[in-house]
Amino acid sequence: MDYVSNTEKERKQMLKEIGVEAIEDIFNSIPEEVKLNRDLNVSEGMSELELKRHINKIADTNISLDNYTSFLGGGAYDHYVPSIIDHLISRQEFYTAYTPYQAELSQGTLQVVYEYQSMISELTGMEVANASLLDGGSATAEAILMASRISRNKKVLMSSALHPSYREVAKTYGEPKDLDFVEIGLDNSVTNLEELEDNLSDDVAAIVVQYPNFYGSIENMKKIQKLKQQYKKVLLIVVANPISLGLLTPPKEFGADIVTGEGQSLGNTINYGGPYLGYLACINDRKFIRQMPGRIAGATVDADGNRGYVLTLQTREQHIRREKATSNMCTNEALNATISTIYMATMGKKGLKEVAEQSYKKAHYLAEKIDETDKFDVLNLDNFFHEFWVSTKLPVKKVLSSLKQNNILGGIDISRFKEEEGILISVTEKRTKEELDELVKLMEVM
Amino acid sequence: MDYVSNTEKERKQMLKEIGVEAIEDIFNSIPEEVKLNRDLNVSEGMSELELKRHINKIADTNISLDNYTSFLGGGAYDHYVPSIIDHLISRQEFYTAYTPYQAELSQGTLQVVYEYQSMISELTGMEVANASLLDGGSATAEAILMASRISRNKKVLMSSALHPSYREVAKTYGEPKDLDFVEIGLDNSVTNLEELEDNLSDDVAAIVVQYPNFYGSIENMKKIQKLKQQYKKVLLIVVANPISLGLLTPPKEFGADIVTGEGQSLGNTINYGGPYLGYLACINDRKFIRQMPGRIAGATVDADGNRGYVLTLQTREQHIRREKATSNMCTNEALNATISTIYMATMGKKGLKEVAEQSYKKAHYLAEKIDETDKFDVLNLDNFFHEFWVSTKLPVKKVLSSLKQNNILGGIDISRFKEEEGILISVTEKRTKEELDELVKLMEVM
Amino acid sequence: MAEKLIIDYSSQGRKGYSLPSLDVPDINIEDNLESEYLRENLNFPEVSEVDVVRHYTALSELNYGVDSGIYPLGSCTMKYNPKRNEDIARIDHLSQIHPYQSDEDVQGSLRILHELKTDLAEISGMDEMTLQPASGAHGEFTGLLIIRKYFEDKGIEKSKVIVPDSAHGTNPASAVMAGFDIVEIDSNEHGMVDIEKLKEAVDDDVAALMLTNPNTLGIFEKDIKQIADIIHDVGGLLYYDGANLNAVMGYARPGDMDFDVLHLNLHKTFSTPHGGGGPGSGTVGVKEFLKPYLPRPLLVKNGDKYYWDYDRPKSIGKVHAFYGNYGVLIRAYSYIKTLGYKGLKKTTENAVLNANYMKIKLKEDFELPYEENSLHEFVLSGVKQKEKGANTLNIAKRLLDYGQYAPTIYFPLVVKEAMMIEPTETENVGTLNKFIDTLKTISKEIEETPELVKNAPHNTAVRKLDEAKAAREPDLKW
Amino acid sequence: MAEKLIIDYSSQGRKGYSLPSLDVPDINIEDNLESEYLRENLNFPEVSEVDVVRHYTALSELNYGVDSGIYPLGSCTMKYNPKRNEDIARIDHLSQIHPYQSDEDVQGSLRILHELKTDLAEISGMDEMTLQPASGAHGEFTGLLIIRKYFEDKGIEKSKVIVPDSAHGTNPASAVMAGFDIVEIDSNEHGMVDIEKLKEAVDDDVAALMLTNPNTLGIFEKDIKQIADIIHDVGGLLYYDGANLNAVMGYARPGDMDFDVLHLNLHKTFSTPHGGGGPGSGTVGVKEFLKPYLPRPLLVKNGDKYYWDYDRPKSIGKVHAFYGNYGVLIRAYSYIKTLGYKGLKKTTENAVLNANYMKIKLKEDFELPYEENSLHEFVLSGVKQKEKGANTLNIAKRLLDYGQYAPTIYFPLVVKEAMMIEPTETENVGTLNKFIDTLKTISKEIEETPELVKNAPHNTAVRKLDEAKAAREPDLKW
Ligand SMILES: Cc1ncc(COP(=O)(O)O)c(C=O)c1O
Ligand SMILES: Cc1ncc(COP(=O)(O)O)c(C=O)c1O
Repeated sequence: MDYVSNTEKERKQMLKEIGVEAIEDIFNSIPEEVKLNRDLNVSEGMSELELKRHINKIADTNISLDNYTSFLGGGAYDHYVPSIIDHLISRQEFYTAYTPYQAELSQGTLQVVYEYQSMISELTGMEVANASLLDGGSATAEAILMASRISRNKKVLMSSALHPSYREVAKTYGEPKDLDFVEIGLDNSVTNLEELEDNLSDDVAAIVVQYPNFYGSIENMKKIQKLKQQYKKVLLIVVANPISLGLLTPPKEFGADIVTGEGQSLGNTINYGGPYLGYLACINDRKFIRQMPGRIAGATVDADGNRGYVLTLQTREQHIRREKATSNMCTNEALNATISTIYMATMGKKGLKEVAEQSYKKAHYLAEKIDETDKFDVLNLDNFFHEFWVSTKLPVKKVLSSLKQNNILGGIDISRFKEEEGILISVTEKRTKEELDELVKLMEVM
Repeated sequence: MDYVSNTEKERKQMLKEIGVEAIEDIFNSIPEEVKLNRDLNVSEGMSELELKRHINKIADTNISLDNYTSFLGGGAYDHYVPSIIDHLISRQEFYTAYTPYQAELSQGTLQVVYEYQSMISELTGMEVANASLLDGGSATAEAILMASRISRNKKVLMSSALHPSYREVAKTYGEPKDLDFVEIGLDNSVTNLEELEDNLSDDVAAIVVQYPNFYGSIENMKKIQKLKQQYKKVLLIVVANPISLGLLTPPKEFGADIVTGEGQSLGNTINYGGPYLGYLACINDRKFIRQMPGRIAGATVDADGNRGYVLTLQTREQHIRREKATSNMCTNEALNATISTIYMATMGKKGLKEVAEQSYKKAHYLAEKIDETDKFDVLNLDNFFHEFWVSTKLPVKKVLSSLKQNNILGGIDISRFKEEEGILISVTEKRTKEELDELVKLMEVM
Repeated sequence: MAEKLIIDYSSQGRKGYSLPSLDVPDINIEDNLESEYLRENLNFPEVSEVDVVRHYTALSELNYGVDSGIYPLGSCTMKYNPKRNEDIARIDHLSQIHPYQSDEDVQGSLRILHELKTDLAEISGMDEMTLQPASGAHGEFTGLLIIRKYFEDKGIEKSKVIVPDSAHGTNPASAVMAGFDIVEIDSNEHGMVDIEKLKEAVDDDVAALMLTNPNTLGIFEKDIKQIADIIHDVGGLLYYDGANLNAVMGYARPGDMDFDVLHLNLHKTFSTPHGGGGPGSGTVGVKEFLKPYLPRPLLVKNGDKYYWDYDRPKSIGKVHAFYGNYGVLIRAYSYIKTLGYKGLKKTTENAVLNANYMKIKLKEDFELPYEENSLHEFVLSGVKQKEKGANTLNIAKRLLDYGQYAPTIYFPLVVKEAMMIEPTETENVGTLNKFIDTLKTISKEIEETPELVKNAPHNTAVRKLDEAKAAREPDLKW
Repeated sequence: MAEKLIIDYSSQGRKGYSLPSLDVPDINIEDNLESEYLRENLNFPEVSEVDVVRHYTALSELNYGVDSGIYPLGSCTMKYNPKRNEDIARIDHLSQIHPYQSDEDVQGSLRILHELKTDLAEISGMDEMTLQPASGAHGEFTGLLIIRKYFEDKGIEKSKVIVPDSAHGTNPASAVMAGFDIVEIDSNEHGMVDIEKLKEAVDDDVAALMLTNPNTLGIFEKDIKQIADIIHDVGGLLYYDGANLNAVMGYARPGDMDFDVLHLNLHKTFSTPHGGGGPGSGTVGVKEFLKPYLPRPLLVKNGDKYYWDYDRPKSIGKVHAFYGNYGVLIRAYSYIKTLGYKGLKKTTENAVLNANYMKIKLKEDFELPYEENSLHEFVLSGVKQKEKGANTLNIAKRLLDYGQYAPTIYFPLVVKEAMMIEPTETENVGTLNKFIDTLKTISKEIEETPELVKNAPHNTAVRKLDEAKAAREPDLKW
């Protein structure tokens, strides 16, 4: 089937009015030498029934979180998503709209963005947030570029406890700008602060740490703040899982200049890694705001003096500034930001805290039990949020595949990132005690 | 969880303004003797996560059409339902609205009803349709009561080829009105017209036939029309599957006075038998319209002369006429009527015909093949629409359960209605040749 | 704002559907079917999928739903319809099952239905339930047929059903459909059944009294036990119209008030969506002695297994071709399981609290014909306002201008210029105050600029519609 | 119509969520975590589920979507977003998969992704694709990094990227992010690349020319082969901005026009919804010789198995933490499978037909700065109207009063008072005529009552908004 609305008769009539004979004639401006003189080698079209049959058959070959218990995290978390979210974002007015170019017919989107910015600011403790970036990895990269523009420095001290893929994306983005990335090694499961201290200097653009970090551990933010404060120009970028901020002190209080990260955990479906959303917030400093990437919504008044919302501070952006823009951001992750806004509103003051606390408590329950087994140790048992690092002498691949036979996705094989070894286990509020105990039972007898 | 919005604090404040101390006090008007002085013996509440887990677990014990190939029909058909329908009726403005009491804020519902009435009229060939009744069974019963009121007769000649359950419902409804039901027997798979003729007289309220009938056969409507025409007061009620009318001549052309039936096949999910919708349409005769049960929408103008829609001819209805109403109909099946309206609009002129034709052709393909097998005969091979009557010497229960082991729901065991024997097999456009061939292959080796 | 008819989007040859092409050998239907049975023309719209989506989206925008704001229709219990119940009703393994699958195929669904009816019986204090009736009125009809059948079975002839003047129109209409004659009795000055008049009306011919409690004024019939005795003394039965169950859940049970038969409106108390007028579910509950008369089939649990029992010789028969509005029942189940017994009670408490709060506030401006304590709803009269030039209908229409739905009006019939207000528990004090303020504003407008109110609505998609013309010159299809 | 902020619905203690209660033994977090790491306060809304549902429903009503009507934003390809693709993207077995599941767990999804990239490569004439970029601009950036890496790998130093003045703002912005300097070249009087100027601008330092074809005026750069030669002759590469692919599917392929790298906007040509600004997908295609530089990991098929190949030493690295906007990719796959090759071609034909039809009709009233044949979009100028007192911005706002969205305005920069109109193929002649008539009406209004147009919009939820104030006094959160 297709989605063409004109009938054959209408097409003929329209061609007549245009003044050409056949439909091919309106393509006459394409020179023959580049015309495709054959059919595309793409399959025949399908009706809806065939399409659904076809795709369902393929989908059924996947193993999914629908019938496997997942302890996978690493930046993509299986939290509870309230049912109302999908109902609300499925309203066509939200999901089929374009970027709010005509503000007067886009107040819905614009107010949502304003609410999103407000709650992201509150959550991180920062003062200004943008309307979203593409994902946690690219947002981290954009934050680093922003810091480099502000500080006019090129050296970036990046914790090895920052998500390996975020580091890789940051390097991809930084390379053309000649950024000099120094990776600060681990001290057990956290950033080696001595090494950090040794590398600090006035030509550092930014320190980048993750909070809680990739291994789930909570960095010594007090200490990092102190180190940073010794150098005026050095910015502190904190990459934070927003769910953890339901429980943890906001990065601002540890001197963060820019807080960024992945917003997926705020109500977004796991979706094999995307679409997610990068969030980014900074301090209220004109120098910072002028360097911010991405769209920003602001409140204003209309011709009658009534409150309304617009996209603002656009002189940072590509459609106005072209090559002088702070970033090339155009399409962002607006619908995911809408999801996260509704999530934050629904969970609210108490709910977000409860999600964080339950995740914390369940993860700690599980970690204790795993640590008590013979063959497994939790490396960061004394310091983690809802994700922890398990080491074992058993071959990790075997451990995970034996768990999979029991319908459990037991965690991330850390060796996939070619740096460290072990299993990264993540626990959200969705996991039941029964599921945790089952995992322990299986690990006990390995 | 619950859906109470007031907080404890607000409740206290409200109680204060009402002038009572505790919440229990506002129930003081309930005498102690009838007060419940214990907790209800209902389980504890659940959070959404628990609820979904709980219900999914139960649901998984069902065998469903989702992974079984179904040849079940008998008044509930597995036709293709275009995806857009659920998207549209899931707009809260449709599904959470009440009966359109305030027409000015309910033009959406009212116009949908008007469109529904228009298309039901067109499909059946009739001139006036109501806004829906509760289901095919009760609609048939209401049609009979209506016919009896119009003709002032009590005798109803009801074909035995009318759906057994519709007959039962009709009798339930007719009993308090002292209707005298005469069931006209079968002549092979159709109504015995001689018997019908013998029972016809001027004191007959109505002839009730199904078209196509319960066994899938197409009644000799020409003949029935002729018989009926000999008696001026006798009305002809035709119970029709609306999908079949994409292919078949509308009942009106065979002299039907009232056409009624089950609208499920027009886009409604199979849903274990409900919610479905009864439709009912009649000729354009004031006497008929005055006796119609159920709501009717009509077009009118507003104070500025613009077109708009209202519920009309309400002097037939219970909220105006109370004990003198034509029926007690209040809540009907509005959302199902909305579904059917969108279905009819989507399929349109060509689509409905194609659905009917494909169902017809696939059913005939299958029937021929089954008839060629050793152990099975098709009793109405020469005359059926998309459902046919298979007889066999094998025990039907065994046949069906062996098919079920092959993930096929092979049809209805006709003996469940305690009248006839055999298997009623229904084929819609959704069944593929592969599925039909698979069924035949299994039946061949039985 | 007006939206044309779907047929007016039609363009010859346009298509909005897609089907797989025929995969069996094609045949010529004319070879099988006489030409006079082959339809010649079907004048249906020819529109694209985009046309359909836009048209019905546009129509939806002309509607007001519970998610649009307060919906204070008295007697209708327009509470929030939880989205999660919609998800659950769409689970494939629940919705994609056929009514003629064998009981063993669908044990999961039968378990749900059985738990539901058990819960409903407990909540209402009855002994057995049928889930077959598809609406409140259908439930009334079913319940009255049960009463009829019971007397028939016992060989007792009774022809009358007593209905208070405050009763809903479906009550007398259903009783007549069930073959009874109606005796209407007036309410007393407290808005309750007049015991003396009741006694006068009662005789051996009375089969039943139909009552809702609290009644449609929201007032609890405190003499219910006495009323029950009066009816039972002449061998009659008590029928409970469950439309107002939201007022008493966890506080009182119709069964304990000696009602013998009742129906519950799951599309009211149990939050299933109204769908613009339906579907609903009017499950019927009875006391033990009436169980034999329930519609066929009855859902039975035997050990761990559930099945439909058709072997019920005294049954009134079927009132629905299948088992009732299953999809609605699933939603109600989901609702009850979510709330649990505490949530149900809290629901009732807040429904009653909200109504009482509104009553206190609004009686400052509107006449309150019955000062009696009321529960989940209350009825005001617009007589004062009418004298000043705008009646209840005008007030209702003016409310629409403020983007809020109107109460039920001109019902119950015992109150002049009635406005019957039922906020439900899912509103909070904020939305109540907004509605109260609007009504007070309108009352002020009536004093200052009555024409404004009389000519309302002004801001809706259409202005006031000419109902007389609609009835006089019926235009019922395109 | 105004809707307050969600925080303004807040009431202390109100709850909109439900979680199972903690089922593991409770612990005191303070025992584990120093108090300075424990958050003290989170000033989030405290609202009920009903509040949330109503608030965001109300906000949605202040928006305009594709299902509301024509959305003729030039360069944005706002076509109908098929509902069935939404269903498919929500299939549990497709959406409930974690990015760190092993490849063997998710063969179904990998197959879909592989088929998608194979189809996209065929449609665009490229040899290999990455699905990682999450937007058009992200794709540009990725593509330019590939070019950069290629030259680095070959040991060639090149610093410049040529961009026509009609290019989209993301083109120069992306090139700068990728470390290049921009050389802008003017278009000629036909709205096309000025070959002479191009020749002048080209030297050995040119790494790439970025072009969309048809260009943002909707005009096909007929000299594309010559342009390609000019660039290739100095060792530069040709980058294709695929935003306008809807104009040529099945008729011409960027690969055959000698483009070396391109991105495709799946949220334009391939009908995935824009979501109010995102998510999108800007998949990047390259010719064989650039394959080594594609982002890691690359999706590879080996026999019947699919896997992610990380072992790509020359890769530019990752541009996304995972694999890109998978959910968007699923929708695009569903779209392509639905249409098939015939449907894709028909899509393009009707997109071009619709645009040409509108152009013919509208050039009667509006200046058409370039008379050249155009394809799927065209650009008018509002200069005539501006002289009469209402500029293009006013016209755009006035369109909103008529319930229709406005075209892209003031872009491309080469046209004064530009109105860039792209109807797409999912509109039919009926909706086109309605839009044409409205624009003509507005043009008449400008002659008769210019103030009406200048002060537009009048009927929208808010009137014209003060953007200057917003920028001057930023109010970016509550
Ligand atoms: C008091 C009362 N009884 C009965 C009914 C009838 O219920 P239904 O509309 O479901 O048939 C209603 C509904 O309006 C009602 O309010
Ligand atoms: C011509 C052109 N190029 C590039 C882009 C950028 O695409 P995106 O918004 O997906 O980043 C756009 C989108 O507006 C465009 O129209």
